[in-house]
Amino acid sequence: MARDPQFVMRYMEELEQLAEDVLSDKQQIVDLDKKRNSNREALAALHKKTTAPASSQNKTWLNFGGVFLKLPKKSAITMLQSDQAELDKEISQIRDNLHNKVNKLRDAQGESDLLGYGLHPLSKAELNRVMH
Amino acid sequence: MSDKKLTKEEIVEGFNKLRQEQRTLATRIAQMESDKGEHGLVIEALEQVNGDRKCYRLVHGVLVERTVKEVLPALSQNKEQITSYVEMLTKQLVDKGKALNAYRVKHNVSVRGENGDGEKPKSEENSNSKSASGVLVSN
Amino acid sequence: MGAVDAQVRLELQKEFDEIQKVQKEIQKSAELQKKLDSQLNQNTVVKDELEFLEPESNVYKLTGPVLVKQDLGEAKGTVSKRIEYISAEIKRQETLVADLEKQLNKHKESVSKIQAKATAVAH
Amino acid sequence: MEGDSKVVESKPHLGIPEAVFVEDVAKYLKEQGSCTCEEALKKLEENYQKYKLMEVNLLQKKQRLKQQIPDLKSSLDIVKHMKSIEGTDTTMTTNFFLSGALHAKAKIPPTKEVCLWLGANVMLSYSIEEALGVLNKNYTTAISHLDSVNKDLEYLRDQFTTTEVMLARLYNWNVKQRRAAKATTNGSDSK
Amino acid sequence: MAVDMELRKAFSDLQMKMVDTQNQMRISDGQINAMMVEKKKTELAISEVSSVPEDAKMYESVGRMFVLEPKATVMKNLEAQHKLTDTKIKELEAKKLYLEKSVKSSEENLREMVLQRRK
Amino acid sequence: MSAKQGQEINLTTLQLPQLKMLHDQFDSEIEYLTSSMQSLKGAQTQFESSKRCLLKSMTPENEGKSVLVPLTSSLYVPANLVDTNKVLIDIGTNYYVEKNISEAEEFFKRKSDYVKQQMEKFQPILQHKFKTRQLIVEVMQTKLLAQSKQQKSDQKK
Repeated sequence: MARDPQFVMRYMEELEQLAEDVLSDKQQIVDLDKKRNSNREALAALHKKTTAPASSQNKTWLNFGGVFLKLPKKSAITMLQSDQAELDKEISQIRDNLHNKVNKLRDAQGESDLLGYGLHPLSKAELNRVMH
Repeated sequence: MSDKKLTKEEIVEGFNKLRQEQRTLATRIAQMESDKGEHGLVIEALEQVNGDRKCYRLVHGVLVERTVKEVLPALSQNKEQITSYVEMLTKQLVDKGKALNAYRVKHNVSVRGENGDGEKPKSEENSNSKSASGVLVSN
Repeated sequence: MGAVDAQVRLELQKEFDEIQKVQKEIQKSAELQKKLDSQLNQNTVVKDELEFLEPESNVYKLTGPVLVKQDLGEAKGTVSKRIEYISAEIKRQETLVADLEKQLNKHKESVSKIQAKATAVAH
Repeated sequence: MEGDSKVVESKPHLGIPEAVFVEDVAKYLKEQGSCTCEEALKKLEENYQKYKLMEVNLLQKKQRLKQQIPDLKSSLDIVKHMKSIEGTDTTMTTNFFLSGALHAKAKIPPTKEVCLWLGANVMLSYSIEEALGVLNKNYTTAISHLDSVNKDLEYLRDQFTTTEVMLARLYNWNVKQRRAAKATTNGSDSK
Repeated sequence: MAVDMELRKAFSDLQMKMVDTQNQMRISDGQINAMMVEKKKTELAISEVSSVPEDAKMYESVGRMFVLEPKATVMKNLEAQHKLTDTKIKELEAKKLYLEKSVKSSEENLREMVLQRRK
Repeated sequence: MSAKQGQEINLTTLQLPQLKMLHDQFDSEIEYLTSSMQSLKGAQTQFESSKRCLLKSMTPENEGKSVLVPLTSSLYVPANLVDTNKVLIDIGTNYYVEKNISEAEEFFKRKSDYVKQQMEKFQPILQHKFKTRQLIVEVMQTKLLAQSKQQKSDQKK
């Protein structure tokens, strides 16, 4: 164990930072995806209602934070769709980045195995989450 | 009150009471400081716009429509009041700290895991906090 | 002696690991149950409110960011289903915990058995 | 974090001092100005408390931003919509949040004016265009602030780890040192 | 010995009652303080509103909404509020006075008990 | 609680560490109950203030009235109050119900009463826990005192 401990410390920190970064990105994707799903649900509900003859009004209540605005269905749909497009973009952006980060993490940890430090900067569960 | 007959519990109780008061003061100062900061931000924002612009001020549940140039002086005055209030509270906090130390020496109270003025930094650190209701974003 | 000692230690360690694992699972289930309980509570409150309403009342369900009008009967049905589901899930968790506790006791018994055996050998 | 180097980049984290890690405790003590181990421990302990304080402040800030961001986003969305109908004679109907679980209905006639709450009990009237600009700017600022707060928190967490390790090292070293001292005095006694 | 026990019990009961009353007094104090602050704020609002020109628009806050009201109405409501806090303060002070008396008589009783015990 | 007497006797037979554990357990229970009480109290105040808001603003006189309406917590616009004979109530789990004013008033009253009832149920339990904890502390103190006396006399020997 003649390695420079300072190097080990920094290395550990580096790994942890990378892993944390990856985890928080994943969380963000999950959150955004949740939002996308609820938007999708809303869009489905809006489309369903247009086919229903009973509700002939072509307006709907759309929620913005705490307030509901009565909007023509058309505008509501457009707004939701543009929101979806934005979410799609954001998610794929994070995903692309994440791919790189995971690769980097994998590299870094592979090295740690090679060097045989026996470090455990990540628990198994965390590793699984990171690596799928 | 003569304190020659104080029991151990009473000494500790008195000490904790003083500490609690000190803490309350520190929190209050932090609140006021953040209030002051908020005033500063708003004043800054208002100074950049036309004085004739419509501007509302809420006073105890009544929202009055005024103009920027009417509201600004009131705000500055308010800020000054807060400043002097903070000064007063800070003086009280210092006095409280002294009283606490005197009490500590007199009754030979030792505190675990903390040193003399461990409470102090709080009021300084909190100075840039701000309430979330407004639209302005603090640094 | 040393070999026996090591053997015993290994066995004990294994049991302890198992115990820890089971305890963690019990804790997890307890947390889940707490969450389910509050969900059940919330839905029951909503159900009660729906029962209070006149049949022609306007009921809306927030779907995503859209407020969609829903038939009172349908709303009652949905909430009842949720309650049913949550109750079933709570029951499932309860049996799971009971099972886990059985396992836990078994492991604890093993530990005392191993320890008893070890002291017997030592003497 | 770009994180393309194997060395921890010493980015300026707004006045958060970096915790140092040293292998050789004796050398460390010398670097600290030849203080006793107890003094060094106390100093580290103090630093640790300072980090804790910073963490509390940062967490508060984060909490505030996390509240503010969705609110700004909603405001932005609404004003965007108002912009899109500006100049038409569209009356907006709203069910607004009045109190607790209570929503009431109001009609918003065509308007060129919105009010933004600045804080300190002051609300300022804006044209829609202007409001859009202010909200947009504040929204981006808030998001980037949240980002930097998160980074600072991560950085702070590393300083915690380093300080904890150093505390443990110093503590152990101190114990060993004392034990050694005791052993030598005991040894000389028995001679 | 048995008498002593009884006395002790009575003593501690009385003490407990006193502590309870003192707590209530502290609560009353807090309420009075809060009301005083409220009153002060109302006074400030009254002076602020009366300094505003008659035709200035003003709103009363209801929940999170603001409702447009004429100045006269706002003033009337503020005055009513002011009066209300005043009566509340008076009520609370009367209550506090009563509690004070109760504490005093409890103290008196305790003292007597101690004296009796000494005999 | 019928076990009260029994508990009292039981306590003195316990060892100090056990008492400490029991004390801590009561501590956390009390903390939990107190915070529940606080949130209940908060809920009650909210229902009450919602009711007051409702009665103050949702009146026929206020129909069409000029207001500044909150669209978010920081965005207000000039608007007119309409349909003051009914409101939309959030009854939980994403369900909203339209109610007329008296129905809404009843709703808030019902909620507030329910919460009050809950608090009344908790209050004696909390009180009892306080008392028991106090008892535990007393027993602990007596034990500690006895222990230190014992030690002193041991030292004298």
